[in-house]
Amino acid sequence: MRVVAGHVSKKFNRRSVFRDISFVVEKGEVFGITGRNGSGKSTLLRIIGGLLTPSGGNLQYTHDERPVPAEQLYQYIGYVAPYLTLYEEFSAEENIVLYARLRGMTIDTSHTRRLLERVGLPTDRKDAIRSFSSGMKQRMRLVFAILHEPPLLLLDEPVSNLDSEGMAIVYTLLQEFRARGTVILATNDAEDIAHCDRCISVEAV
Amino acid sequence: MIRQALAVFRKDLASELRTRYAINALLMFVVVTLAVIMFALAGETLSPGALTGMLWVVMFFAAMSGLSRSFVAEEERGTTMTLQLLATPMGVYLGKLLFNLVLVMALNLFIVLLFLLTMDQFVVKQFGLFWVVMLLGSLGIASATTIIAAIIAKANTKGTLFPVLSFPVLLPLLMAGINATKIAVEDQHWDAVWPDLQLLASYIVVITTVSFLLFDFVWKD
Amino acid sequence: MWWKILLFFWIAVLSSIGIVTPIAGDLGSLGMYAQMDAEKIIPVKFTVVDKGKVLTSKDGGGWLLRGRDAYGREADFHFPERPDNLDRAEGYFVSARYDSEHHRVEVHEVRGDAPAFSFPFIPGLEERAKIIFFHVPMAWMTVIAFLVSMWYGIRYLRKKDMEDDYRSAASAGLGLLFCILATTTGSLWAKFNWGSFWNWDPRETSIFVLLLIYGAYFALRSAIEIEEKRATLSAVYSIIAAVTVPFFIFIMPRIMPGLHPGSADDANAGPVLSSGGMDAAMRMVLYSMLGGFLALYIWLMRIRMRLHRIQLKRAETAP
Amino acid sequence: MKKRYMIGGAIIVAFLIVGGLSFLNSSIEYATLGKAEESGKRVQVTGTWVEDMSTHYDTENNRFTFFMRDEDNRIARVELTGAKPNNFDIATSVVAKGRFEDGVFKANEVLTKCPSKYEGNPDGEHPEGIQQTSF
Repeated sequence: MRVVAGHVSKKFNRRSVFRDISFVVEKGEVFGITGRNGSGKSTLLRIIGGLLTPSGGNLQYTHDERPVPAEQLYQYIGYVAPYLTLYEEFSAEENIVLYARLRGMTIDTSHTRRLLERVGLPTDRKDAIRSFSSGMKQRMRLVFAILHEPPLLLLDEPVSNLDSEGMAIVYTLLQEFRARGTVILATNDAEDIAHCDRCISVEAV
Repeated sequence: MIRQALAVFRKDLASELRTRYAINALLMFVVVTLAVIMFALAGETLSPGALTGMLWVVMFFAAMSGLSRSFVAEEERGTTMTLQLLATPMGVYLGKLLFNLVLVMALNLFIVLLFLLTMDQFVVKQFGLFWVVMLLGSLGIASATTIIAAIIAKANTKGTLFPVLSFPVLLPLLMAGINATKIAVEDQHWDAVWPDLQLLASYIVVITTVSFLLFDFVWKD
Repeated sequence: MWWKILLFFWIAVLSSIGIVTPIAGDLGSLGMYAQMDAEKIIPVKFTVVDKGKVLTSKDGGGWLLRGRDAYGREADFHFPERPDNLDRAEGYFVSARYDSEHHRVEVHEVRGDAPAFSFPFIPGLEERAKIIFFHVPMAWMTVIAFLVSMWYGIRYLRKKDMEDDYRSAASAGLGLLFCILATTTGSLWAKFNWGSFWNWDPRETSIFVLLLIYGAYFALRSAIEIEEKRATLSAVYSIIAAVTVPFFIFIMPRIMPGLHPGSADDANAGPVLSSGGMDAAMRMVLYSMLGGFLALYIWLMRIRMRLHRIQLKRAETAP
Repeated sequence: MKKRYMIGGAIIVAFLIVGGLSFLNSSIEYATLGKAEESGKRVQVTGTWVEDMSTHYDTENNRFTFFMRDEDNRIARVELTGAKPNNFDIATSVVAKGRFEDGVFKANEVLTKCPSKYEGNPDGEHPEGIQQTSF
C-alpha cells in the first residue's frame, strides 16, 4: 500500500490544528509520526484512516498499482488506538466473529483461537471483554486490526497499557507487516520511534 | 451491503438481548402510560375515534423514548469509530433501519394488543385494514426516526432533541395514520382510506430515499 | 445607501396606501345583500349622473340622486337631507343599503367625495381584507427564507464552505422572524374573521409545522459544538424537513378545503393570487409590497453577512 | 456518485407528487340527509342554512352548530368541528362533509358557496332599480 498525502490541513472551529503536511509512504515501510501532545498526531492518523475529512489537501492510496476508492478504504486498513472502543458487552470470541461477519468473512473456531493466541490472550474466557484489564483490551484491539490481514496498519500509541510481553508482540507484528504491507505509527515513545524507518514531526500551529 | 446490514442488525439484536437497555424500559413505559390513561379514564366512556388518537400518542412517545438508542448507544460507548472501520455507511444505515423496524413493529404490536385487551370501547371493525395501517405506520416511524437518531447522536442534548426534531417530520405520517386508523376502527369500506394509504406509502418512500442519500454526511465525521 | 432609504419609503408609502385607501363597494354588493334580505349597511362609491330632485314628504322627504358605479350600473340614491357640495361634487362615498320596497339605495351616512383610488368591498372580509398587504408577504418570505436556507445547506454539503453554512443559518433566522410575524398577524385576523385566535385550519396547521421546524433547526444548531458537524447536520435536517413539509405547506392547504382564502373550495376569495381573482388595485399594492419585503429580506441578509465577517475578523485578530 | 443523487432526487420528486395526488382522490359521495342517516357513511350533503333556527359558536369546544335544509326539504342539526366558515352569513348554499351520529350531522368541513367574486360580480342579477347600462 502506498500512501501519498499532499498539503493536508485540518481545522476545528476555524482553529487550525496543523497545516500543509505532505509525505509519501511506500510499501514495506514503517513510517513514524511524532509531535508534542496536542500537536494533532491522532487527528492526522484519523484523516489517513478516512475517519475524518481534511479541511484542505488530499490523500491518495494505491494498492497493487491500483488506486483505492475512498468508500472501499476501510477494507484496507487495520487501526489500533487507545480511543478505539470495542463492543464490551460481548466476549472476545464473539467480538472476533462479529468483525469477521461485518467484513463479509467466514471464520471458524480454530482461526479465532489462533488469533487470540497470537496476541497472547486466553482462549477459554467466555465473559464479556468489559471485565478485561486495559492491557488485555489493547491486545483485543490488535486482533481487531489484523483479523482481515490489511495492507495498511495504522497504530496510535500501540504499546500503551502493554507489559513487556505485549510490547514484544506489537514489535513482532511491525516486522511482519513491514514484509508485506505498510505501517504508519503515531507515537512519542523512544522505543517505538527506534522501530521506524522514517519519521516526520507534526507541529501545532 | 446487504450482508453487512444483516451483520449490523444481528449485532444490535444480540447486544439488545444481552443488555436489555431499550426493551425493559420500553415495556415499562408502555405499561405505565396505559395505566395512566386507564386511571384518567376510569368510568368515562370515550369514542373509538378519541381512543385511536390516544393509541397513536402512545405509539409516538414509545418510539421517541426507545428508537434513538440504536445510534446514541454507539456514540455513548464510543464504538462509532469501530463501526466506521468495519462497514460502509450504507450497510450501517440499512442494518440500523432493520433493527429499528423490528423494534417498532414488536413495540406497536405489544401496544395494540394491550390496547385491545384493556380498552373495552376500542373495537376494531376492519381488522385487515387496521393491520395494514399499523404496518405502514411502523415502517414510516422506523424510517424517519432512524435518520434523526443518527443526527442527534452527534449532538449534546440527545434525549430532548430527539422528539423536537422528530415531531415536525413525523406529523404528516401521524395525521394520515390517525385518519386511516379511525376509518378502520369505525367505517366499513376501503375507498375512504385509500388517499391516506397512498400518502403513507409515498411518505415512507420519500423519507427512506432522502435518508439513503444523506446518511453519508451524518455518519462520517 | 440610497436604495435602503428608498426601501424604507417604499414600504412606508405602500403600508399607508394599504391602510388608508378606503374599501368601497358597488351596486353589485348592495344588490347581493338585498337579494338575501340582509339588512346590511355597506360602504358604496358612485359617480353622480343626475343631480336629482327634492322629494316631498309623501315619499319620505330628502333628496334623490342618480348615481353610477364602477361597472356602469345605475340606481337612485336617497339622501335624507340635501347632500353637501351638491353643486361641485362629481361623486359620493356613502354608507348605504338597498331598499327593495322603494327600489332605491338608502344612504345612511355621507363619508365624503368619491375617492379616486379604492379597494373593492369583499363580502365576508370587508376592512379585514387589508391584512393581505402585510400577512401574505410575510408568509411568502417565511417560505422563501426556508428554501434559501436549504439551498445554502445543500451548497455547504457539496463544497464544504463555512460561509454557506452561515448564510443558511442567517436565512433561517430571518425566516423564523417572518414566520412569527405571519403567524401573529394571521392569528389576529382569524380572531376577527373566524371568531377565535386559533382553530387548526389547514393553513394554521401548516404554519405551525413551519414554526416547529425552524425551532427544531435552531435547537439542533445550539446542541452541536464543532462547527463543521453543526453545518453538516443542520443542512441535512433542513433537507429532510423540506421533503416532508410540502405535504403541509403547499399541497394540503390548497387542496384540502379550509377557511383560509386560497383553499380549494373558496370560490369567493381564492386562490388569492390567481389571475383575475383579485382587484387590480389590490393586486398592484400586494405585488409592490412583496417586492418591498423581498428587498427587506435581502438587506437584512446582507447586514447579517457583514456582521458575520466583522466577527470573524475580530476573532482572528484577537489574541 | 452524481448519478445516485439524480436517481434519488427523481424518486423523491415522483413520490412527493404521488403523495400530493392522494388529496385529489379523497372524493366523498354526495347524498341527501336521509341517505346519510340510513347508511351512516361519510358523505357530503348540499343544502341551505336555516336562519330562523338557532346558530351558535362554542368557543370553548371550537364547535359551530347550525341547522341545514337539504334538497328534500329535510332539516337537520349540523355540528361542525371548527369555527364559523368564511362568508357563512351570506352564503347561497352550504356543503357539509361528515356523518350522522345520534341524530346529529357531525361535520368536519362545511363549505360555503357565495354569490359574488372577489371583484364584485358586474354581470350578476340585480334587483329592480339597479340597471345595467352598456358602454
